[in-house]
Amino acid sequence: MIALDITVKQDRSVLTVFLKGELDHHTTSKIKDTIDLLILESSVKMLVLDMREVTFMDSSGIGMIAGRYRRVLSFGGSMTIKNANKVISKVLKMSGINKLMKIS
Amino acid sequence: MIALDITVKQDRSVLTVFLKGELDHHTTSKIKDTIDLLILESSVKMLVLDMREVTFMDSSGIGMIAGRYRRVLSFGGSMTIKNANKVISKVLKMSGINKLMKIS
Amino acid sequence: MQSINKMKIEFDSKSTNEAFARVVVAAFAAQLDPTLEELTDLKTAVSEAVTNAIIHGYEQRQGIIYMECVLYDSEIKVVVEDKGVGIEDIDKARIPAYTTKPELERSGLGFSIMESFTDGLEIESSKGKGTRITMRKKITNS
Amino acid sequence: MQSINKMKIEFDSKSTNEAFARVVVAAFAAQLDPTLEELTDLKTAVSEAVTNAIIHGYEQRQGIIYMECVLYDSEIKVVVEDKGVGIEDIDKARIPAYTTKPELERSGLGFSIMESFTDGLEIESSKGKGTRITMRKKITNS
Ligand SMILES: Nc1ncnc2c1ncn2[C@@H]1O[C@H](COP(=O)(O)OP(=O)(O)O)[C@@H](O)[C@H]1O
Ligand SMILES: Nc1ncnc2c1ncn2[C@@H]1O[C@H](COP(=O)(O)OP(=O)(O)O)[C@@H](O)[C@H]1O
Repeated sequence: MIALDITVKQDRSVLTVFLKGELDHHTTSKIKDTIDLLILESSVKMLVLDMREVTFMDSSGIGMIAGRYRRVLSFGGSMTIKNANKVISKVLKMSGINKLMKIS
Repeated sequence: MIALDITVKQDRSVLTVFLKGELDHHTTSKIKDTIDLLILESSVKMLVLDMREVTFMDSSGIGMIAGRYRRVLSFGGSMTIKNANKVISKVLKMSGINKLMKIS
Repeated sequence: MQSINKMKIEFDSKSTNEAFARVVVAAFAAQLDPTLEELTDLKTAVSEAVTNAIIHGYEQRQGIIYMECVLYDSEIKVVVEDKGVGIEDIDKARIPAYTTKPELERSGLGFSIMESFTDGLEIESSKGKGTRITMRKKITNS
Repeated sequence: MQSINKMKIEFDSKSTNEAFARVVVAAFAAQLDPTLEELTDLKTAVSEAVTNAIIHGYEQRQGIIYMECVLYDSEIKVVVEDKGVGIEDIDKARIPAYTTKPELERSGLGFSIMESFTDGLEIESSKGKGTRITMRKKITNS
């Protein structure tokens, strides 16, 4: 049972992480370290989270996003969220995370 | 929440019933009477159950099929099952209902 | 055998809960990554046991159905229990096509399906006290 | 208010059961024919309560989580309970972005989501004894 899949694409200093599945406490705790390692290894200046195929997200997803934001920031980089779909937009909106990064 | 949908098509004395959804004790008890009324009202000589879109079936489905078979038989008609898919073939097979009617 | 995960549920003996019980068992068993056929077999067997509790155990009156699932490394155990009328003669009840409710168009194949769709069926019953069905299903795909 | 259907479930405080709890509640609530948005809201709120029981209530150690769902004509009630450490100060806990576990990257938004995604949130907690969350959600589409 794979509840969350990630695929990555790097274009120079831009790292795009495609998330597919459900973002909750269980699944985010599994992908946090993977993403952090990628940020560290590939001197990323811009982290893009593509959320088109995210089918569920609760506040653990917000915690995961905020955590990666702080990390990228500490390396002098920035972060955006792409393809925020209808299911997750309500949670994203009330989190106020749109004040920290661009969401499209 | 619609767990089982039926659609019917009549061509002279052939009545085809298309089943869509899950066949269990709950859903079969709801469609039994509908089918029986159709058999009665339209002087059916051949009842065809099209099961292409059945996504689940347990022994209540067998009971429903056997019941309709007896009813059609009592009017001098016959019955066949069409498009028995993979999910339901195991239950159909062990029921021995293939000895009573054609299954394709 | 060490269990990986376990759950217990109780719900009203209403026929709408037959589908609900199947979803619950399937969602729990999914953690063992079963094949589609294993999952279908399991859902069918559970559907039979829950339907029997509703129709025979509680004779379509109000009652509570108890279900328990335990996951092991490559096996799931499901227990379905009712506090209904109980089974008069278990050996007879297991005979294929035997039913005490032909007027409800029962096929008498419930126990045959539970037996052949799982890897172990145990029936405990006591007249006037209820019935407890224990099924084990091997999950190979894990 | 007359209930239409009810169920009670208990399961291990394992993080894999967060998704399981969501499926269980969604499958049960489906009997009221909710809209997709109502269903998503409900799943999100339940996910928060179950996650809190695992992370805060049992502090990621072994424990049992209790969940109860009751269906009414146009409302579902969900209770999520743990026998864990309990909440020190409920008023503080409800403040948006307040969390006692920032080191686990908690956002402190769990209770805010439960509150705004349902039509009623009640928090009962007793230090050292556990926490009981009651949520009500109106289902308009029935
Ligand atoms: N939970 C139960 N409580 C009481 N009697 C039961 C229960 N389950 C099964 N039985 C008895 O066993 C018989 C055989 O059951 P089964 O093989 O499932 O066939 P069916 O449900 O079609 O009758 C039933 O007709 C009934 O008399
Ligand atoms: N079931 C619980 N048991 C003990 N403490 C809890 C429980 N649920 C919530 N809390 C406390 O309330 C705080 C706020 O909870 P919440 O708003 O869900 O945010 P978060 O889970 O992100 O910390 C938690 O940090 C914790 O201290």
